[in-house]
Amino acid sequence: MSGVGKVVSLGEAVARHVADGMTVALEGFTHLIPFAAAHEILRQRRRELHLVRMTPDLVYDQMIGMGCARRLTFSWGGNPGVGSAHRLRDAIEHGWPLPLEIDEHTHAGVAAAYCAGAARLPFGLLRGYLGTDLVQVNPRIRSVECPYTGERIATVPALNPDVTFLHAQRADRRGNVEIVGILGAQREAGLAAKALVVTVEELVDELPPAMNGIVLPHWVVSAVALCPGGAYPSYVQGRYGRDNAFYQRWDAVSRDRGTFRSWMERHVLGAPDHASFLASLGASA
Amino acid sequence: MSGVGKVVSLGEAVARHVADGMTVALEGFTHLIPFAAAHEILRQRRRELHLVRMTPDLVYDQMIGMGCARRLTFSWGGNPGVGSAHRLRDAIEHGWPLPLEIDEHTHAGVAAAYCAGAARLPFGLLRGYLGTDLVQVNPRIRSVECPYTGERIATVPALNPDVTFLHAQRADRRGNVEIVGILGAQREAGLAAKALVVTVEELVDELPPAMNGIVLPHWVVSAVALCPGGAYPSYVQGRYGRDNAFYQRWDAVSRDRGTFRSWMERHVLGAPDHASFLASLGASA
Amino acid sequence: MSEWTRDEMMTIAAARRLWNGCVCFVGIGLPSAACNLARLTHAPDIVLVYESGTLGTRPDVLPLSIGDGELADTAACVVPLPEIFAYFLQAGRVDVGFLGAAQVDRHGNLNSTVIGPYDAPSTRLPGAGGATEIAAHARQTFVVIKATRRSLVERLDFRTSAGFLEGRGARARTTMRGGGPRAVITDFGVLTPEDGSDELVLSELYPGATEEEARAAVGWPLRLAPVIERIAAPTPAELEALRALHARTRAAHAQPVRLPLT
Amino acid sequence: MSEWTRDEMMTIAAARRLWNGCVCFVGIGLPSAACNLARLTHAPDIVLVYESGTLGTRPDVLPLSIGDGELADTAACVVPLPEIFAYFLQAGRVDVGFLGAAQVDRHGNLNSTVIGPYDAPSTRLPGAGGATEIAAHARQTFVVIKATRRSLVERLDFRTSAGFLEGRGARARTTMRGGGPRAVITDFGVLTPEDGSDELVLSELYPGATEEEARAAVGWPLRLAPVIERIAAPTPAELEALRALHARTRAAHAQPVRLPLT
Repeated sequence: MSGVGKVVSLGEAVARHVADGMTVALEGFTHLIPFAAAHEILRQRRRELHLVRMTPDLVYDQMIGMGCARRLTFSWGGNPGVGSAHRLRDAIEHGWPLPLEIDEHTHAGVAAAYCAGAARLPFGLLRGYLGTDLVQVNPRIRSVECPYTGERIATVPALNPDVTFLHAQRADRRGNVEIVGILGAQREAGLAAKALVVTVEELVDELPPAMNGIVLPHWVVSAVALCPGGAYPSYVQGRYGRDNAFYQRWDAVSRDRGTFRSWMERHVLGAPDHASFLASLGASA
Repeated sequence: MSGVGKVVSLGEAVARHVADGMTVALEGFTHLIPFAAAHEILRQRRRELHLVRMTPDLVYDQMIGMGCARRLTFSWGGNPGVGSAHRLRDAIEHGWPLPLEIDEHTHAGVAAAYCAGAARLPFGLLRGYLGTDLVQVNPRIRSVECPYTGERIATVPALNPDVTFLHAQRADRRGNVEIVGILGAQREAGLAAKALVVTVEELVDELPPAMNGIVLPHWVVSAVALCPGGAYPSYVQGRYGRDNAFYQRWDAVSRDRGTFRSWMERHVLGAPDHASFLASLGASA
Repeated sequence: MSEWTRDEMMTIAAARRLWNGCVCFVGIGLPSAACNLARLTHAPDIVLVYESGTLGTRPDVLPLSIGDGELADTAACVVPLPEIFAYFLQAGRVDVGFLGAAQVDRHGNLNSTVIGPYDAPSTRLPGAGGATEIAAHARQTFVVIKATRRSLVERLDFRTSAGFLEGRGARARTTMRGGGPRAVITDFGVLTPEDGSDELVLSELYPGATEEEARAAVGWPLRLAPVIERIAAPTPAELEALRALHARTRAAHAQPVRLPLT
Repeated sequence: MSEWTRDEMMTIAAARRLWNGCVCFVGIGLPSAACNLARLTHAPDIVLVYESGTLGTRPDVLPLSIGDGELADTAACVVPLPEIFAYFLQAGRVDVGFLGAAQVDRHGNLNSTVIGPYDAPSTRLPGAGGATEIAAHARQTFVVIKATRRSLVERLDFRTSAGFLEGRGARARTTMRGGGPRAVITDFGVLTPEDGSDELVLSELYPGATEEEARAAVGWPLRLAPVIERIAAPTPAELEALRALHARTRAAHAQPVRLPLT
């Protein structure tokens, strides 16, 4: 398992690792959200995906609004600091453009499910879901009895996506990936997946020893794609900031089905790649 | 909970946080083993302790040989790279100087128990203890049935020491602690404890923001004591190396009850503090 | 500086309840403003924890999202999100959690999931996020909400997070470790739980606010505490610190983002 | 350089079984020497993982302990020990695990816990450490042991780690993910499990070793594989690399430690 062939184009990585009907996670908690990967999945017209993400914010608003998802596992779905995720709401409230099954959790529950997945345990434990109606509406939230105290502890089934997409600062030619800054549950989501694809701002020949820094070692990474700006409009610690104005503008773009579709057609589907997407926004976003 | 009063002498920290009969963990996996703290516990003649540590190597060989433990929770007890922990063996094989109850696990099991303790869950889960007689001799190793797959998964009861001692590179005056290098399960052992005491090589006014570095924030730390060389003969990344020759010499020192006792009387009990202990070795170790 | 808005009063009322050294699990919006205002005024050693994993952060401007880079830059350290929930929140290491909601009931239970039936919602809300476990495990919580009869309701459409459940000690009989809501901070004043019944009663009013206004904004028959405290108006120092914080934040968020490419 | 010891032959025989790019969970002593020898000769891209949490480490000298500073300095990164066991070993991300033991039985089960009864041992050994889970979850394991009738035994005093249990597919019927021991590397040659019975049989001999020597050193009636391979003697390049590694290690470990104080 040397690094030969691990560094590919994003188009190739998506073509190789995403098939219709798969369970796909795009992680990154506010920071390092893999927008470029999401757009490439849309360009390749994948359908019937089971999308997994703690916070299906703009990135899944776009994917769900374009009709590529049949199911969503999540814990919080909105536009952070702004308001509603309108396309997510439209799918749940009105089934537009397609009905969306939901598997709804809390942050702590999804985190425990990713951790269980990364450890290849069949379920995760937490003192969670206490006093909430979520346990009534989601039959996947269950419990076990503690074999020492008799206390009932909540359980969630492990999450093991077919493929997880992450974005990171740097990778080297062998496929080692370096991450700096807010991590969310992205390491766990990556380690839980059957395949892990990472887009990065920069490729270097060899990453230095990181001591206690965050590295995904090459032998857990399936593919690396160079994709500068790949987290935009979210941000990359030390590289570029979050485009808060974009998040605010998204409220108006996404509120109306037609406006949303035109925007996506023009900026995402109409662009051959992420660089073109970014260029198209420079003119008109 | 400001830092006032958190920085104390090691003698004061031990007097304040260790009482006879307590469950005490000294963690550090080869790296950052809190020898100075162990010696201070011996100087203060604590008795009937339940000692917890993944690898009761020289540090617990000394404590057990001096008769301060009634029970030991552990997963590997030897002199790493050298051979037996003779005092531990003598206690188990011959009850000298006192009989020792043992609660024996695997590394993965103790790790899961510390993690459960840190999360204040009553038990930890692992796909472990498979095909081993440990489950026959340790009734605390049990199992639960996965509520999704029906598979039986091993459990360990959470470890929540009354006090955990750690050693680290630096702390600041408020009690924030910085750790660099091999971590073992020391963070989890520290977070699992009711009180956390950390000896450090250096005190600084204020630690800089650490981004993804390892910090124990001041509000989880009960006391910090300045103790240069406090991990000797183990090591401190970036400060001093492991005294492998000491570990090799320990084999002869510890093999005989009398030789061991004289050595401890002279170098540990006969020294008022860790600096004197180190000085005494300079002359004769 | 002597004029102030009810929004400012809410933020300041929330900030005043925080003490120096307390560990706060901070949400975005008003709670973030209140916690940072407390840090910049009477509680310089307050510890701010955001669910994105930033421990002990000291941002100069307010984050728009819960994971802005400023939070990481100024944090004592950044830990993975699963650890924040397991080792810090669930472990009982958080003194105060802030919660918002679309609906609160008379026992301080919260709905941030859905208006209407779960399977056929009239309005789908963002959902629980961290709220359910904050409500369960923070030693105490403060709820911040603009009061109307649609937000302070007789009956929740969905219970996302637990307050005192059905009241009369129901919460204390569960395995929840935290003490539940100690204050519901509204735009007229503050409701606090009554001992014994665990029912939210009116206990504090802002300057200029009235009991009648409070009753009109609450969807259940609101009862009064034996003594209604009159909250002091914002001080000039509080207003100045808060407005400067908001001004810095607006200026920072208006900065265009420079991408490496464009 | 043409003379060599059986110890050297064991190390080299172990090293040769490792391939470029394989992920090894390394123990201290001979396994560490074998893995690093492989890295310095035919397998430069071998990935070495030590249970102390060092991923992808490239030490210049052999560690005496499993957590020497050299391992951290040269690692791709260092992760907490619980993650090594949960996210890497248990998750099935380790290709080869090395195991030593005081006793091995004919189905490759291991004892590193106790000689004599558990409650009244004649010799207390260090215990399981990482071995039980390495034995269960590494895709394959190599056992390294000096052969005597007291180490290769008819019956273990205690089963610390699973090989093929009672044989005949017993292991495959458990929830263990790993394939079990693929080779027991001794100081006369190598035993490998026979298909079907899962019994260890003699399949490889070092130059100069004999079947009689092997039978004399094994505590059960040793059966022979259909073909006994004759292992090639160490090459000059292998010997040179191994001896240089040991010499560097001795020199490094003889360096006195300088404490900040003394």
